[in-house]
Amino acid sequence: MSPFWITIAILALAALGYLLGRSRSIRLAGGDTRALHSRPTYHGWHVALFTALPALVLLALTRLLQAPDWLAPAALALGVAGLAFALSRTAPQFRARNVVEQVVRGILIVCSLIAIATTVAIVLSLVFESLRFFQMYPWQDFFFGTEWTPSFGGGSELGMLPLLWGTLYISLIALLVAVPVGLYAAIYMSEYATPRVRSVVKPAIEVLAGIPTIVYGLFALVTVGPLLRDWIAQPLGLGSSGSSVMTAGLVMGMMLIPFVSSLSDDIINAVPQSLRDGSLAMGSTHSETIRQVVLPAALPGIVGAVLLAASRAIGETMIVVLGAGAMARISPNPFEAMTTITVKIVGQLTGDNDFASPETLVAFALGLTLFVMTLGLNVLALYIVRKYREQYE
Amino acid sequence: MTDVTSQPPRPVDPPAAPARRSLLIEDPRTRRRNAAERRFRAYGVVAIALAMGALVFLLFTIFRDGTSAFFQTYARIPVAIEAQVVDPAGNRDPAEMQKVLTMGYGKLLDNSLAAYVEANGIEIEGLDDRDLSSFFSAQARADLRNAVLANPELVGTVIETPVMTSSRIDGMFKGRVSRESAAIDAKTSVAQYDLAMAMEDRGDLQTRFNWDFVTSTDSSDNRPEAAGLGVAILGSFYMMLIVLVLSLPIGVAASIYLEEFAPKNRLTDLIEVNISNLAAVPSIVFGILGLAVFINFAGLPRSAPIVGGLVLTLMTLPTIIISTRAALKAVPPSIRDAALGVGASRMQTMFHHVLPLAMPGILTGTIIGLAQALGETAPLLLIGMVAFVTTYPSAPPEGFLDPASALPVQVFNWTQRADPAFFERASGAIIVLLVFLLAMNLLAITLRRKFERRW
Amino acid sequence: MDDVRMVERVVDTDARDIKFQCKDVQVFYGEKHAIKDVSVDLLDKTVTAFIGPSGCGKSTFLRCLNRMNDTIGIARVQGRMLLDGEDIYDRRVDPVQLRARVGMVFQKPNPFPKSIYDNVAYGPRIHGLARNRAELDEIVEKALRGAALWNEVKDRLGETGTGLSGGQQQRLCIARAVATAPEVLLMDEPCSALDPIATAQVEELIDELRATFSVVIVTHSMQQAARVSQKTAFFHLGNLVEYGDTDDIFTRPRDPRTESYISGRIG
Amino acid sequence: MDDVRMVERVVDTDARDIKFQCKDVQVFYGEKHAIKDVSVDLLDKTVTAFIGPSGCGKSTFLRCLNRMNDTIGIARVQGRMLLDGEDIYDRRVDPVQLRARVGMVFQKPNPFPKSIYDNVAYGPRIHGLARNRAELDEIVEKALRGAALWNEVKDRLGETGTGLSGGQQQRLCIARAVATAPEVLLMDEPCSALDPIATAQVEELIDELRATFSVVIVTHSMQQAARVSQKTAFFHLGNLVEYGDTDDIFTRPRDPRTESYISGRIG
Amino acid sequence: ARDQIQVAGSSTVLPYATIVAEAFAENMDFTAPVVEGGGTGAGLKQFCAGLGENTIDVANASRPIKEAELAECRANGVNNIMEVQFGYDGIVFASSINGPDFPLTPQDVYKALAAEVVVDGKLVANPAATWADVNPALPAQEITVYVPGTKHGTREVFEEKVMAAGCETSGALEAMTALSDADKAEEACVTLRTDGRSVDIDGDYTETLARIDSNPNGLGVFGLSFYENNTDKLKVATIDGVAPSVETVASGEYPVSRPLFFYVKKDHFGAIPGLKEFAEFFVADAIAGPGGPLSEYGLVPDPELARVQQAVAAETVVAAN
Ligand SMILES: Nc1ncnc2c1ncn2[C@@H]1O[C@H](COP(=O)(O)OP(=O)(O)OP(=O)(O)O)[C@@H](O)[C@H]1O
Ligand SMILES: Nc1ncnc2c1ncn2[C@@H]1O[C@H](COP(=O)(O)OP(=O)(O)OP(=O)(O)O)[C@@H](O)[C@H]1O
Ligand SMILES: [Mg+2]
Ligand SMILES: [Mg+2]
Repeated sequence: MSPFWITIAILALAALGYLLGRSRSIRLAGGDTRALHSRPTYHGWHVALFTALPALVLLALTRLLQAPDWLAPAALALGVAGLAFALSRTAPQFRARNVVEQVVRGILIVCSLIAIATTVAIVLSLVFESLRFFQMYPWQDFFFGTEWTPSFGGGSELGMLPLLWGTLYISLIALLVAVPVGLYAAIYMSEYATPRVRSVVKPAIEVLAGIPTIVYGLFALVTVGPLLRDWIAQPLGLGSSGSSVMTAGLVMGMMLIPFVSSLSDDIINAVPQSLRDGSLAMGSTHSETIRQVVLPAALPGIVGAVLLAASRAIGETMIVVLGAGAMARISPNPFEAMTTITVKIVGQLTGDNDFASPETLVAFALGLTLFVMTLGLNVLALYIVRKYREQYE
Repeated sequence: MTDVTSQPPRPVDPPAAPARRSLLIEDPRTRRRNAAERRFRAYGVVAIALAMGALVFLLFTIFRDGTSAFFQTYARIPVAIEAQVVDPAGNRDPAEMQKVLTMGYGKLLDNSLAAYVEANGIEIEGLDDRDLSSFFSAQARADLRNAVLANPELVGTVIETPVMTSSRIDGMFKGRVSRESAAIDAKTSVAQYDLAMAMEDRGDLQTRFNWDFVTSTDSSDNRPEAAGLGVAILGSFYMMLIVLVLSLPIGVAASIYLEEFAPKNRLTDLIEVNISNLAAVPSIVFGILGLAVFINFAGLPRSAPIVGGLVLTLMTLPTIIISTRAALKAVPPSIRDAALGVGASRMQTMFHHVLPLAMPGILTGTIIGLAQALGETAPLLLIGMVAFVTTYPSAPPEGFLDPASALPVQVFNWTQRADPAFFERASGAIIVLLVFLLAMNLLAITLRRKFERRW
Repeated sequence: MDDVRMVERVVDTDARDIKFQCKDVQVFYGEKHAIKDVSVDLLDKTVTAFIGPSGCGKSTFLRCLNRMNDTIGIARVQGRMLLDGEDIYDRRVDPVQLRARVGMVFQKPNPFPKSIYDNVAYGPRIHGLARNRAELDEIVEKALRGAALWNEVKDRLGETGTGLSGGQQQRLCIARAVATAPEVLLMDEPCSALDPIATAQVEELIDELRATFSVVIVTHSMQQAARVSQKTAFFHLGNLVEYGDTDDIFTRPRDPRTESYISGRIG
Repeated sequence: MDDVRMVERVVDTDARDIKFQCKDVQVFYGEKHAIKDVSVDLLDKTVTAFIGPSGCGKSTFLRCLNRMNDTIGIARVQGRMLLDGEDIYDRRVDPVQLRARVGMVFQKPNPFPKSIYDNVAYGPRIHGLARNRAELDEIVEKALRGAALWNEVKDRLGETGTGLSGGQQQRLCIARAVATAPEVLLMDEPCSALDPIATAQVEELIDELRATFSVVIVTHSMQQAARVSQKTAFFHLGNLVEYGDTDDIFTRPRDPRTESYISGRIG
Repeated sequence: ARDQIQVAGSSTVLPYATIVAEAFAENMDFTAPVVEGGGTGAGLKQFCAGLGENTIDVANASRPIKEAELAECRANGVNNIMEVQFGYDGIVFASSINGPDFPLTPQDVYKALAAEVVVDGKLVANPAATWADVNPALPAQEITVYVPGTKHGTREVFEEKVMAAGCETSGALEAMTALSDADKAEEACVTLRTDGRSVDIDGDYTETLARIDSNPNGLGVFGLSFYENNTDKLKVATIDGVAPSVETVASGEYPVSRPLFFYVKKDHFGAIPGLKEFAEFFVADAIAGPGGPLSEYGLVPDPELARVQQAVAAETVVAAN
């Protein structure tokens, strides 16, 4: 039997266990479920969980550790044993609810640990290669270098500051587009628009998040870039580059609109009506109510949405490659081509360079640096939210 | 609004009766405030208009460039299966016949076309062998070969079957190739153009809807006209299945724990920050992770949807967790009190009351997270899914382990190819991807509308 | 127990202007007909009490008076309501201006999740009632004193309003409404969560306000109605059963329903 | 106005068991010391009234009795509270089970945004109090009748509970709490938004419940306290000033603070 | 067990590899190979990660494997590697079809794109603004050149065969060596200007093409095959008077080209069905020879293809040193 079918079998067994546990508890209570400590459903779940969980864990382990094949059916046996054990425990005074809730709680904890495990794994998968990089390339030059000129023959300058600058610059512009537009769109949808309009507009805007970034990239390259160059940059004498921080930022901002708008819309919608009523009854206009009562109450959620958008901005590649170019440069002029850390991570990892050379390994160091930096940014955001959070009711 | 206005304040002490003011006449302050209100509202309209405008524009370009990918031009001419070409040994032995490669079948088509031209009395200046041999798609040869090998009876007969034309011929009927561009195009010629037009006049060239674009597999740079999305759609479907089944429950479970059950201390703060930080990790780093953990450590195969699905799950989790937590936070505490007050456990409070109220936010997170996962290429790069795959993965569960590509991968690959015909295909693939996205989100969007309420 | 602090106030109704003139008002919540054909004239510089069994439509009618029903999607209002002779449901009327003139205290206290100070200062700020911080401080203090809350919160003005006790929240909402200095103040059971002393203070405040404004108060306490109001309206199942001088209503009710409600009184 | 329906009930305190034994209870909200050193024994099959000025800590103390304060992050509870001799703050105690036995009606009505029926049926459902739908229907009807809401909502049980009037919501919450059949029922100003008739009905319900359960009720109405309770506790600034038989408290208060609160009574 | 061949590596080789894979699957009784791009470095990294089903069988490369990479391979037990050079890729300069002709020399390109040039015995920032500034024979058009980014192998070839060559022939190398030392001078030869006249392209040739579309003054660096597929949009520049074509590159007349390779794990022969057949099929005359589908697509066939075929048949591995 393949692991898949064993899984199915275990799940079927668990379903059976649910029915058995349920009916057994009802029978033990003599048909009067009020005599039970916990509802029959909980007794059912208790049996189902004890059937499925250990068996599935064992199965996963055998699969992961590439244990001999006969161990897989053993999981099924364990499932049967669990079922028998749980059934035998079923009794009217058995605290099935508490047991089930403990198990569920355990599952919840495991789920939140996945996030931690992911982080650990990411750090681990970055840190060794980064160390190798720093053995080949001085860290001072990496962190404080203002030149980014990798070359095949070695002797590259791999200073990250130009990339950092580009990252911050482009993300900033993207957020300057996405946050106001997204927030105003969210406000309009949740506060002004009729339900009909909202139910159409909201999913429509969400489509923006689903359009592959390459489409945005091409849009930046083919449409926005030349437009900005011909109508703004050149007349103002700010350069004649077709790709620029501005192009990438604008287009990326467009993509990020739904991140801000949809999430904020939900949060704004969750602010209790009584707060709005309170403000409106004081003779404040709708917009005053929104600005001074609704938005502050929705702040934590909105900050979360903006952070998510910022995160996407930092992690985006395609739009930057096509919209902002690949030139690592520090310049205040938004109409010049620049590039970001993420682009260079992808670039250096997928290029033709020797994979053991600092030119490739620098990608890992960049990844790690970015990770640490965004961590700092998030700590700051958490602090801000804590400070200004307004808990309603 | 701490602004202190020039307007004399109404006396407050003692509250003297204010002068009668008409409700129908705005006083200056109200006028100003109402103007601000209108501006604010206008900003909202403008914001929505901007977003919708961007959407409409993008969709317009996508559909403009991509619709033609769903159509394909075929020729209908008699094809003689000449025995000396396909069966040089002359013994109809399939093993022997197999030695004739697809390239060899080109001759059949060339000869048939030449015969057709002659039979119909088409006279075109400068029509040479190259024009004839590049008239049909390389795929047509392969199809022919497969047909002959499957049915050796055909050898020596003349069959009439739709023959796929090459991308340039196809392009002539989609406005991509004109007589002028044909003149300077190394891959076609004016003579070929005239021939195609002559054939069309006779009704022997037809452009029709091309289901193969949706169902067939990718093809190499030499035959853009044959490239299809079948494998990519399956691959994306398998991956999204995994992502949905894993990321939604895990994400919601993690959020519930962190928001409702976890003690509030340094550790949980750390976890919280950590999760938002994961959202900022460039997606390719998840690819690095997937390669290390799922392929090198867990021993799962390369290019397999299961690995892609797992990586995308990890990538989607932060989005879902962040939005779910925000939604949980927004549920008023009084609801929780009410449930706890009648003796519901925290778990029951959570699942019976708070979660349903947080559902819109959770679904939004899911919609956005899945949209992002569906369109992502970079993390698939390192786990081998940005690949040229020409065999369909089998049905689940084995199919999860078979090589497959994905829709965004196909878009990404096709936009990089040299033949301009692939650009049209890439846009077509985006249309399919959007349809896929909408289909995937339809349930979530309807559900969300059901759950939305104010309290 | 002697708990009736009935002050005989000389009320000269005819000398007063009509502030609110309501004619054939109907309110529907979707299908539900919540207010049926109510016509009533509310006088200026008068406290009017709305009494009636729970669910009879008092709050609904009150919310019509400053168009707060606009915020309930399914609510529909018909009929004419004139404030100083102007139809408040006229298309040209700006509900914002209306609500600035017709303030409201809600049945469920709904303080903003802001500091106590900001809660009270909210109205004066948006209406620009204070020229500077000192004036604003003064307004806030006065409003809080009026609502009998000053002593309890004067040391914690910066704390959030939602961390107050139920009764404190209610008084905060009263202070918030008073600070805006409206012409008409609608109060939906403003004393329901207050102890007797605080209630007395709020009633005093109402009495003070009456000098310049009109006040409409919903209450379930017949005693309170008798104490503070000059006019009383009795609602029943969406109908305005009886409206008249408070004394008359309580001593000589004309309608049998009023009679039975009053006589069945307990609270 | 004769509004005192004072029924003389023969109360034999000693014969009753102690239900709740509270010893040196302290509650802090962050820095704020909200309950100071309160010791009190609440009796079984008795209605105990908590009275005191707004903000004195009545709700806070009430919420301690079923550990609802656990949900307020900054609240800390110290001291011992024994329910039938068992410390409810013991680590081994499951607050869920505790709350199933000690039900609560909150000061601000907080119906679930679900149908009226589901609001009431929720408790019985999770506690498995009904074997089938018919039984559940019966429980719901009985609870709604008890809370004097049945007639108003019997035709709209499927409508959402948040669309009710303030008083209706309050009664819904009472019905919801009663339907769970707790041993102790904590009611935080259950009649504050109710008209006299509904109040009378709820008081009747409380009296009924007393036969089997103990009830703790917070009220600002001295009359109500006098009418329904056998024991009264007077809180002031976080202190339990006086606790004793209701008659004694109202007729022979020992503490001057009680005295002055009682005599200053109005509402 | 895996029954399809896994190929990864250079994106320049990718199109050829897919053509081969497709034909291979069509004509042989093996499952279609899975072909990935990802870059030479990434391909070789996976190639050298070890033996077994979870590693790839064939790595495509647009440059020979480096010593360090070989060492890593060996360290991971990947010892028997076959190196197959199957053809060349020509690198061309092309501009918008509507623009003027560009008869370039490496010297012109060098003078147009070098970051610093020697003027009157002194190093100064490159002052050239139009091609006519560089060489009066060229059109007076703004200099904008789209050059592959530093991650591309093409960049290396461009630097070596165009910039360095131009630097030398123009005499700038000599002049700069005189100013500083030889190493610095060589580096200066291949350093491109950063004032926006030379634009790095991190994407692929389609991006370069799109940029020329949106800026008709631009000149782009392309692979020969890419140009051949887009002759209706691009006009190719001659180098030293030679127009690039499969023939001129094969004969060596056209100077800018690079060899293409793939590497095969001999140890996977037998374990992965069809691996050896695939390698042989790749370099078969019918595929990689002149007139075959690869050259039809733009590959310059290796003039010594016969020798390569023999080496593949004999399973010759890269010598260990
Ligand atoms: N969540 C909280 N955070 C901080 N302080 C609080 C909180 N809840 C109540 N308090 C304070 O604790 C004190 C007691 O509050 P409590 O709600 O127990 O009063 P109460 O006796 O119920 O008053 P009321 O009759 O007005 O409801 C008050 O001063 C109040 O401001
Ligand atoms: N938002 C709403 N949706 C539907 N019905 C409503 C809504 N609000 C109130 N109702 C109904 O309208 C009727 C009148 O409600 P209203 O709130 O005006 O009563 P009330 O007189 O204020 O009662 P109470 O003294 O209990 O506050 C009630 O039957 C109530 O159920
Ligand atoms: Mg009401
Ligand atoms: Mg209270």
